Amino acid sequence: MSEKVGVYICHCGSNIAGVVDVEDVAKFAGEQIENVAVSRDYKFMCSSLGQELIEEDIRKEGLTRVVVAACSPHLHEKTFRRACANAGLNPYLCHMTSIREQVSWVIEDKAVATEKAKAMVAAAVKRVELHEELEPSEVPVNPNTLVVGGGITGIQAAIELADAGYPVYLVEREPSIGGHMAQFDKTFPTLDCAACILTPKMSDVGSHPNIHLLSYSEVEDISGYVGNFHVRIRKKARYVDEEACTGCGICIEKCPKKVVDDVFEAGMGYRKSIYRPFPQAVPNWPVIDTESCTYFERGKCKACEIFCPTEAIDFEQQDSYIDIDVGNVILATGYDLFDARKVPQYGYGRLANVFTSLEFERMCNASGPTEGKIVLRDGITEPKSVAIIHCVGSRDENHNPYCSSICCMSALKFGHLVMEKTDAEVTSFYIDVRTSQKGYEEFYNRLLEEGMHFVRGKAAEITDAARQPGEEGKLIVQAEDTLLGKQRRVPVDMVILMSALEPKADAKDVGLQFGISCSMEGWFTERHPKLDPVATMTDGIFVAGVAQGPKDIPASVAQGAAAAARVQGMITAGTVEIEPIVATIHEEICSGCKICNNLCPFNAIEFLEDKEVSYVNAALCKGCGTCVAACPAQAISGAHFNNDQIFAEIGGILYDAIGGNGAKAPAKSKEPAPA
Amino acid sequence: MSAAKKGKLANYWAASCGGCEIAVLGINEKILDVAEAFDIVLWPVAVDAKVHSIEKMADKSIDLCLFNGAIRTSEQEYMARLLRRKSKVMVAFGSCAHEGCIPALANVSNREEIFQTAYHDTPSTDNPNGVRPQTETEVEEGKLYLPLFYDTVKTLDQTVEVDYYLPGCPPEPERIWDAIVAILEGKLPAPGSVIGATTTVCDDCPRTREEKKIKEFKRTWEIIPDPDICLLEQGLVCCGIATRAGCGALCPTVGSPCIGCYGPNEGVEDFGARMMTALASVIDSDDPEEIERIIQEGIPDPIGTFYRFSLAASQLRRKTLEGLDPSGASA
Amino acid sequence: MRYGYYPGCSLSGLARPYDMSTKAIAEPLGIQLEEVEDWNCCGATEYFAVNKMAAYALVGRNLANAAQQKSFTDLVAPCSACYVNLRKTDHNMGKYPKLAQKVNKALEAGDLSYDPGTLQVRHLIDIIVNDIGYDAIREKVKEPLKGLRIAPYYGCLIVRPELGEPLDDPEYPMSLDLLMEALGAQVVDFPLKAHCCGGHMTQISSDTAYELIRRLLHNAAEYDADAIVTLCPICQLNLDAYQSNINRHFGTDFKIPILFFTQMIGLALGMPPKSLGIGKEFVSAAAMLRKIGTEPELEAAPTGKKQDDKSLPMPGKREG
Amino acid sequence: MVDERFEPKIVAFLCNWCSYRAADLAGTARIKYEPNVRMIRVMCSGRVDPTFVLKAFALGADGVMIAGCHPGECHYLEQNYKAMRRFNMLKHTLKAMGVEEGRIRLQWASAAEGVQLASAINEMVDQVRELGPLNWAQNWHEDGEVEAAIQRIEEEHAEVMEVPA
Repeated sequence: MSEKVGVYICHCGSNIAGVVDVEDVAKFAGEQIENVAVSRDYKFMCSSLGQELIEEDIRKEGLTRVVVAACSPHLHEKTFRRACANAGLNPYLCHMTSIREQVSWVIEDKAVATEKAKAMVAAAVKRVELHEELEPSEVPVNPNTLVVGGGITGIQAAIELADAGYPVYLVEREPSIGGHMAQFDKTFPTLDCAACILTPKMSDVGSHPNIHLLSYSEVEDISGYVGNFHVRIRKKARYVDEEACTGCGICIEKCPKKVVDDVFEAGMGYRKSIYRPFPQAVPNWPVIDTESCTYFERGKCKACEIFCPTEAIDFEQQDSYIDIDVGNVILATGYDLFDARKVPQYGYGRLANVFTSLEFERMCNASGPTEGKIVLRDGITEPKSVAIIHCVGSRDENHNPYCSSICCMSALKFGHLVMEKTDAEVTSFYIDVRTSQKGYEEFYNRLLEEGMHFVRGKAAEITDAARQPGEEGKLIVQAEDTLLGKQRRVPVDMVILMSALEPKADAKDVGLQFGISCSMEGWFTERHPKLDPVATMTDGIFVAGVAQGPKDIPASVAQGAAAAARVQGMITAGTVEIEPIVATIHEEICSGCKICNNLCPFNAIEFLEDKEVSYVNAALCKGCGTCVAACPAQAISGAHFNNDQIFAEIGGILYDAIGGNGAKAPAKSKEPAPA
Repeated sequence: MSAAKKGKLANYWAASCGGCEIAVLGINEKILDVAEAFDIVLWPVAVDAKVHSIEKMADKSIDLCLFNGAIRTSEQEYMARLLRRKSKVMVAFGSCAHEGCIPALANVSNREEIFQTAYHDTPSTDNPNGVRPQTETEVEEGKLYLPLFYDTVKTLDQTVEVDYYLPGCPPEPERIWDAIVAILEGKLPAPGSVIGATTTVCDDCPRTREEKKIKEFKRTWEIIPDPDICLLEQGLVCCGIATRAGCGALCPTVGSPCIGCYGPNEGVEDFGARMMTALASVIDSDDPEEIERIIQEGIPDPIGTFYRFSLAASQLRRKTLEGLDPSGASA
Repeated sequence: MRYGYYPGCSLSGLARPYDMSTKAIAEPLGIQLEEVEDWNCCGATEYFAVNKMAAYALVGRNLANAAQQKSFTDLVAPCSACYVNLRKTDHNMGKYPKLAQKVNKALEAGDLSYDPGTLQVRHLIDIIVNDIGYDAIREKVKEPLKGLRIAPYYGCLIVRPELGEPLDDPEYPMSLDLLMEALGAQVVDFPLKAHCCGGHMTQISSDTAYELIRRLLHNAAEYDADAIVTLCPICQLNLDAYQSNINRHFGTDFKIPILFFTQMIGLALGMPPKSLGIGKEFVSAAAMLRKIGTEPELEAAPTGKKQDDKSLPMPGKREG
Repeated sequence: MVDERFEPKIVAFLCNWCSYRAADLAGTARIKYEPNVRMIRVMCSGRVDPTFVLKAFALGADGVMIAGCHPGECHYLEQNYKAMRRFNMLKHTLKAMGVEEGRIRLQWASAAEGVQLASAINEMVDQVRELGPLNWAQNWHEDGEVEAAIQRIEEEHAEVMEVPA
């Protein structure tokens, strides 16, 4: 049975009609392409009148297929599909071809443009004839949500959802939630105390009836699809019985072993082998670090166990696993700080008084290793001069090309804190000072007034090799002052390196685990950079905070809330439609060779051991078609992009190619048998 | 099997090794059943029948023609047309008729090169006068003719309309018998189809298969394969993944990778493309240089590897014709 | 391991000790050096600035000669300037076929030609630390340089990144540091390790050169270095021969011997100083030698923290 | 005809997420580029089956471009790597078939790279124009003597049959 195809050529005002002879194209389609029943051109196909034209033809002329030659399908495919559906035609029997973006806007010669438009219409007609009716499937959405990462972003997302009445599982790798923000002293530009605004939220999380907090835990495995994920979480052994522990802290006091705390104190302070990262930790049960614990090293000590009033210490504790079902996932896994040792000319790790920004945050923090005193590495001497180096590992072709976004403001904050707490002079070495948010530029002006010095130039070197009088015993920052056009050597007592924010070391693995992609650097990729910033290409997986790209606290909080809002929308809707553009394995053709099984990054292809064939789980399939193209037996077909459709499109697009073609070779009759 | 009225059967042998002609005898004593059901009007290897007797027959008077061999000369094309005209059912029998097979590997060359090699360059050739076959030769008695030798080997269906295909080099006796029974009982699939399975050799292969990752392609002489594991997983280019089942996985079962004689699976338009895409997909590297190295070192002869049996039936059919003006202006 | 050996003019002149010590340590380290036959000047730093084409051809002749010998694929140059020029010529001939053509055209006159990439041009330090390796050297040490405070000095040439992969970090190289540690010496932080030695500025603008040399000596003295160890004849010459000039010029009193790293290896392997050319230097290394001979007590490295020590922990150094 | 510039026909397979959007962007930005490339949208460069390319050549294309997201930026995580592997394999085979390397190109273009896509197209069109028409079907076109040769066989046989048995 031949199809009745309707072809509609849009003028798009003069956008298309100004270059393409639309009437000629419509005439060509109507007269020269087989099975075209109606062929029209119209001023604006996307207008309601244009849509009605299609609807009327479907009803009156009995069209079975529709081709719209207009703008890009990314703009109006939905519009015309809806028009078809309104007239009772399955929306997938409509096809758009982009004669504006690919023809009229990029070609100047009218005749050439018209020719190309004809070929594209021919291809569209050939293709649409082979389209199949498709129906999206609907699946229910589990109201539980998994939030990965207990920094400020994850906390915000979890609280938003929990307050709305939905259960949340918050998974945090470290023993306490709080993330980087918990390490900070003040926040810019308002200079609020970070702890004062964070800890109430943390205890909220700890006590919220809808939040199931899984600290010191990691996601081991995730399977399923939007609305229906199954997650296995590994709760690492704390060696402390959470039920029994009251959080009194006697064990920490009595523990005889002290080690450098590389995580929370950024290597600036010490902790015990049994510890909680900081006094306000949530949850406040301590953790035993088996790598340094004397008992785990030598088999004796047990001081903590001896002194624990509730017998909560359990040296035999093992990792445990928790299986949960959730409908959506929010990834708020945060960032790592760039290792400043990779810029050896700045001397970090070699020159004692070169600090990283995070070290300095800890130093400023009243509960930090120096109780908030700004001192040199000797722990006593107050610096008389401090240099702040911007863009360490950011905006640097050798390391990370991007701007870390928060460092300028942090540097200003540091400048303020140094001047507030000491009499030191502060000099900032910057490339550009970027203060683009509300109240930020004002803060910059404030620091200028407070007397912070600014040298526009990337520091070339930080050295203790004195050259001139006055440099002995100092750290000398050498930089070209690009405003003066002069080399400068600025001797200081202390240097703070504004290290770049980098994706978590395991970001790409996490991305792969959750089936979402990363940018080249390793930041999670959002569905659309402007219009869909927290969703990802994988339905049901959302990203928020710095894991998606460098950003400050207000932006992270906003993203956390935005992700939560998106999830709430999903939960409220109750069900979710799944695109029918998926792959299908025909089991009568499949011989189970297992070529395809490893190709799907979404794990949609299963091997059915009983039938010895592979099977595509349509709910997991994203429709990329890689397996379709890979199957050696051609046992896989891809809906809406099947071989016959694409072959037809190739044939159509080359309708005017010289030299004939294979299909027309003499007596070739290898067409597939009619069913 | 009832044979109220005896049918007529023709077998013919065009560009092929002759194995297909013999393969019919592989059905053993069942050949007697065939003889009971059919009058054999043509079978070059077994019956002394003449072409002119076929020419004299009425059109469509042969019930079944099993045509083996590809088409590479005008004489073969003449016979294909003749038998098509005389037969009710035309079966492309065996790989050569089906998709060109080994004879079609000549499509990497052309007439000129082949003649040069066959009549001049081979060490055993003694041809002091440089004689070459001519399509026309004047002798005293008049003109003598030889068939025209083509540049490009064709499949049967690129020459005449074909009703059914029986793949294999040669087709296995069981499959031949199945097809004959189907024809006799009138239980034929839709015209144009391949009579056979719709799965691939892997379906019959006893080896265990896992998900595939290939770091290196190996030649058969490089390893002694493990007897139980998929040959492809061991790096051997086994075409079983893309080859239609029907042989019973004879080669891989005994440790020799499938070379693809049963042709592509149902609906496939290009056998080589299926092999290329499947193999490339499971190369275990994301580094362009390493990928290039794996391919260059592992697949030194892509046409011979991917199109050993199907070059004539492939999308491109042949290697580019050297010496031919690519603009086609000379044509 | 067999290597081609291109000594260059320095090693047969002012830097004789470098040549002597290189040859002396070659055998115990299992290095066979085959001198390039009929080698000529490498063009040093000036010729490339004067006449590029001729300079390339000049170096090309050395490469062609070396390649003809065929008994080695790696060509070793102990002098940093030679190393850079040989490497640059090989590299650029490969990168710019037209240059290769011109060089080979010039070489035709001597019936020579060179196919870029035939030889791998390497610095001696590269061979020692990468082919032999720190561990192998550590095992061979008979007389560890215990107690010696060494300032490792690389100079500007060998770390230049423009010739493909640099052999060490251009900003803060570490190979010589680690080598000296392997010999048992105490390496002092020497932040100026890759700074300029003044090069041929001593001839052109002595004030400039003196200041550059002074910085290096001053920095090494600040760290109480017993010696500066170098791997470049020009660096050695400037710091050694001009040290008295510096003292006169600035009123300072530096007495820091400047030695080649090969000499230090030789000492650690237990060879007599004289066989390594020690004694030929302007600033005597006698005090330094005495220090290893008498084995003075080691300064206790600061370990553990005092009870009232408020100092903050140091971050670890970068590995490798 | 002789002086007329050869206008090659190039079929491009563009992935939905990056390269097709790059083409959209080139349009929105009104970047003019060679009209010779005709585009077919697929969801991912990983969908491009070598058969598509072979078929395009067989049906008269002079060149084929496959465009996808940059490695590491695939919207389907890593499927463009599979496209890359297949491309290399296909290129290897096409070379053996005698199809010039310049007739097939794998182009990475992010959704923001309209300019890059347009210039890649221009570059490829120039290159293919230089190579001239491919006209692949011409390769299996026998040189016109076929019918005459068959005719001769028929005549010969007819003569033989006239001889009484």
